[in-house]
Amino acid sequence: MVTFEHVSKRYSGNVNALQDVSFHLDPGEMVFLTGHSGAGKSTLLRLILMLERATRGQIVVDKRNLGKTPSRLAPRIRQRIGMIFQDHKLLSDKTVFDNVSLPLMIAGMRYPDIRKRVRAALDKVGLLSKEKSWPLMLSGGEQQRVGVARAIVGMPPLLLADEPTGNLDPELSEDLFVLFRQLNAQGVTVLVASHDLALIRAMGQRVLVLSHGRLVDDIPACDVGRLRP
Amino acid sequence: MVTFEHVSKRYSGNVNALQDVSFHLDPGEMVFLTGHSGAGKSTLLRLILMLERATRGQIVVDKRNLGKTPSRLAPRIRQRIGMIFQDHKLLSDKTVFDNVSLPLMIAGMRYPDIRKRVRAALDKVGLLSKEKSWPLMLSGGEQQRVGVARAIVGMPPLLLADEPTGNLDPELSEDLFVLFRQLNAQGVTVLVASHDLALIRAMGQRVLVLSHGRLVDDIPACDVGRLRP
Amino acid sequence: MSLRQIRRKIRAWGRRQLYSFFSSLGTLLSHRLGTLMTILVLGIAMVLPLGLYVSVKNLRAIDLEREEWGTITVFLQLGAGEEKVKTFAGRIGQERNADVVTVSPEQGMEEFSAVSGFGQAIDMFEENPLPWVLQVTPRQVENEKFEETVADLGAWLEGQDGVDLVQVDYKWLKRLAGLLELGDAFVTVLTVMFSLAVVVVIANTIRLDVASRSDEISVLNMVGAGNSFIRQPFLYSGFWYGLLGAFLALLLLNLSMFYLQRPLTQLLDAYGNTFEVMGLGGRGSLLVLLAGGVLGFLGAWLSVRRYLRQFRLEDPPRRS
Amino acid sequence: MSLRQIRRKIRAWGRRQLYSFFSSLGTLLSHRLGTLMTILVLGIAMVLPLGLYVSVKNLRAIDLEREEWGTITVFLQLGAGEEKVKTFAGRIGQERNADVVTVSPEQGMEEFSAVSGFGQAIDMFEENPLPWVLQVTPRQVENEKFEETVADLGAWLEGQDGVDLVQVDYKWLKRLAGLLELGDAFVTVLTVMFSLAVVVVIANTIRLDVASRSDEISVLNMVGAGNSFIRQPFLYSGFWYGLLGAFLALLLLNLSMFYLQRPLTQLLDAYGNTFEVMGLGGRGSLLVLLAGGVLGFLGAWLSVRRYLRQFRLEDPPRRS
Ligand SMILES: Nc1ncnc2c1ncn2[C@@H]1O[C@H](COP(=O)(O)OP(=O)(O)OP(=O)(O)O)[C@@H](O)[C@H]1O
Ligand SMILES: Nc1ncnc2c1ncn2[C@@H]1O[C@H](COP(=O)(O)OP(=O)(O)OP(=O)(O)O)[C@@H](O)[C@H]1O
Ligand SMILES: [Mg+2]
Ligand SMILES: [Mg+2]
Repeated sequence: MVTFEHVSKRYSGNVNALQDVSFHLDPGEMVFLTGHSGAGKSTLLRLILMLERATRGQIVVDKRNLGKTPSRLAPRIRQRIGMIFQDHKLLSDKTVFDNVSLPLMIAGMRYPDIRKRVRAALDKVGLLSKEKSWPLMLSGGEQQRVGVARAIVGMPPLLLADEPTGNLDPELSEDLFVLFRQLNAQGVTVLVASHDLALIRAMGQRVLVLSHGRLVDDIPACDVGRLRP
Repeated sequence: MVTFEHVSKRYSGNVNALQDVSFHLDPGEMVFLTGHSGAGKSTLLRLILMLERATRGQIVVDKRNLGKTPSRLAPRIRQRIGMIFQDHKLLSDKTVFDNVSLPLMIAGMRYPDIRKRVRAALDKVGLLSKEKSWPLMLSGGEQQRVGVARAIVGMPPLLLADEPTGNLDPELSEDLFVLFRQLNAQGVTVLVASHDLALIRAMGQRVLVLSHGRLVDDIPACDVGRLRP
Repeated sequence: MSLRQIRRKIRAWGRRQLYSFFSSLGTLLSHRLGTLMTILVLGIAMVLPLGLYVSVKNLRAIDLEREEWGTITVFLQLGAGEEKVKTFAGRIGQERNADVVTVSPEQGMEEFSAVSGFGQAIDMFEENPLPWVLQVTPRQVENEKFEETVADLGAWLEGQDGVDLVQVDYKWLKRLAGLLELGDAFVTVLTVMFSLAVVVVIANTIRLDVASRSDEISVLNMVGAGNSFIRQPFLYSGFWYGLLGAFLALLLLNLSMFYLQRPLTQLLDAYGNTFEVMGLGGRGSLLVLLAGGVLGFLGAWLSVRRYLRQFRLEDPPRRS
Repeated sequence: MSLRQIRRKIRAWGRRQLYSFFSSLGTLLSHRLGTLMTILVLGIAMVLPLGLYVSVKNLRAIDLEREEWGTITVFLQLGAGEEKVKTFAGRIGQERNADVVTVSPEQGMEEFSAVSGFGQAIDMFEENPLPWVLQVTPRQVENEKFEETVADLGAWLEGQDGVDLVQVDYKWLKRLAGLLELGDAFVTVLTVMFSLAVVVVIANTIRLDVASRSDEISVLNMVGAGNSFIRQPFLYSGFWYGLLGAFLALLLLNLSMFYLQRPLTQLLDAYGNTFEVMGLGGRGSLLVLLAGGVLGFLGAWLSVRRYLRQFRLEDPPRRS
């Protein structure tokens, strides 16, 4: 589903956010991505979403070589990926319902279908009662969960999550990871960037470890116990 | 330093964010605030900062009764409080340096003094090298630490932190909590809202527990072991 | 692609359009005061070229009563018979397409004594010493060619039998020409300025609109919206701005005309004829509304296009 | 408060002002294209009332050669002696502050024969049948009172000894009055419209500016900035916009005047006198710049004040 081959990303100002990163995700896999603050996790996810272009190396997503994809096709790629952003990225002048329905609006779905799907997604994150609220009226954790609902509402084959539990209490964090596993069981490929080592360990899945832009470890599911802070 | 007496906060739309909350913080105390997502932690901090007014009850901060303070004096109260926001609240069109220097600019400090203090604060959060960056060029954790630097740069007698480690890796989270303890040792009153129960337990300080807007527990420092998820 | 797929795509496209349409309306309505202010600015910017246009149109119409400027006075030789004079006058009217007023020697003497105020002088003439006089005014001439036509006619009249003297009032003609040239220069300057103003106002409004919603745009971009989906609501907004601005401009124009009607009528009464102030008319108004909408659309398009560029990734280099 | 504390507070205030000043400049410079467009809009909005003002000023000056409209023709009784006529003319000039041209019967006959074109008629008069004629034009009269003054002067002249007939050309006077009334109505309509335009443009620009930086404002509010600290940079921005807009307006005005100079001169040559187009002058220009700055400041103040309200907490109820 996702293949990185010797990928480097250098931002202006001589920041080497990623250096020579190679890995492969099979369709239907569930993988965690961890590393210290500034290690390059968000950068890696942004590359998959075609929000940035790699400086060097080759990225293949969904059998498409991103390096050779013209930018006008980027929206089509993004539509097949659900992304939970580290800072939620909600539209403050639209209600929760409208925010979650965005991907479906973009797809041009019929309104009754949109309604059904949005409410199902909000139900999954426990926010059905807040559908008419504005994002600014929500607590930090609630905003984060709205972001989750928006990412999963389009039933994308690939789900990316950037620190999805940063504002959630332990209980909700676990619920969310369980939700990810459910989606994964339905065939969705899931890649989650997270700092919550305890929870990652408890999930028992493959873990990629970044450090200073380099992929320093790729721990298979069976060996997750050796993950140390 | 902070006293709540039977404080309730009701938002429009019949949301009871806080109900009958009473507690007292002595000057120089360090206290953690925890509770599930949507429990009312941010609301409590916003009330102290006079960003909202309580619906019922009395709040006294720094010997000033907030309920009787006209809103034109709110800036003066906020200037004596350092607040780390859950969503950072950085200005995206100002550099890191300018962001951190804001409270000092507002105080009308001399530029050489500002320079010294800002660099000291950035050094404390390990971001001195990023002083000329723009917030959008920083990782999530780096943005959060800029928010910390801005909160402590003015050396306020009261420090409020709303989920300050949400985007930080375990190591940095611990460093930050240690920094809070150092500031506390210098006489700063510190109130930290956090989900990170493990870290809270490790710090061994008094903990307030909110649930559905009610203060359900007030655990003294000696008894912090009984804090359970 | 199968027919069914195509049909589905078209339906999806239509739903997206509807969404953009309502979303743009919603935005305008939710910022009522701001929308109103923008429309006010646009309306004022648009009413100026319109007002200028209508003024020029009306001035052109006033010019048409050009007896004032373009009358040629023809003195016939003394002793011409009435019959012959009338025939000549008729011939001028037909052949040269001009209005002719004949003044007999008696009328001339009356006028003369009235104007000069010394009635007693008349008694001194045993015989009326004045000739027949014709006052000739060309009909249906375009303003631009007027001077030429009058000069032509004057030359022709001079060549006729029985004509003693032809007098063309060139002083007034020169003034008219100067005035028209001045008016043209004004129209050029003002038209350039106002066209600029309308374009700049709309582009600037949409630019600031876009800037104040840059977060929204960046989020839409991130969740997979194509450029057209992002652009659409702004284009509709621009259209609405332009349309409503044009509407306001028409309103202001008609109000002004109403207010100016009285003094204008008074002025034109002094010129000795009644005159209806001409507005834009129904078709003109429709055209203005359309132009407003189109201009708004274009302004929005320019602004948004420029702005969207910052979200564009560089394209991969083309290989041959 | 001790003196030292007060001094420290004043210094802090000064530093905040400096900060706002440079921050506003920085914002304008960092959005160069946007700033340029805004200034363009403002400049165009401001050049219109200025142009109108200058036009009216110049028209007033042209009106002053009012022999065209306001000359009174006075026919003296037949047989008046040259000496007596000259004395009378001198008296009119002094007592009634008017220019007087005397036309002797001989000059009158020459003119008459020239105009009417029948020279042979002159031979028929044994004695010149024409009276002395005076052409009287009031001097230094304000335009508004002109009609009245001419009527007055006519009545006075009629009452004098030796005057046979006084002729005032009321047709032209009526036209002039109508024209002036029309001009006044125009000035009123346009002035109201343009004042509105300037205010609305500036307020709208600052409003959108504020809206696009609402995040910034809310953050400043949260970290303890007072209202004045938040407001200051916008007020400075408004001032800069207004000042630069006024500057552009002056530039456009002078360019237009340069462009219009040639046809205007031509027109005025046709009127038989040379005429220098008047601009605003140094003091006028300075005033315009100042007015622009002040207007910008005011517009910004109105917009920001309205906007800041949404961050205001309700005040606690006052107890008596
Ligand atoms: N647009 C940018 N321009 C320049 N540098 C950038 C940009 N975005 C990120 N960086 C830098 O690249 C490095 C990696 O950033 P990234 O956001 O990928 O880290 P991260 O692993 O997500 O960290 P965190 O856990 O704190 O979110 C950081 O040092 C950051 O400062
Ligand atoms: N402005 C508002 N208007 C209406 N309801 C609000 C508003 N702000 C917060 N709420 C509601 O009040 C409740 C408490 O919110 P608060 O932000 O205090 O929670 P929290 O404890 O900080 O949660 P989290 O850990 O997720 O940040 C939530 O249910 C939220 O939806
Ligand atoms: Mg990140
Ligand atoms: Mg919160």
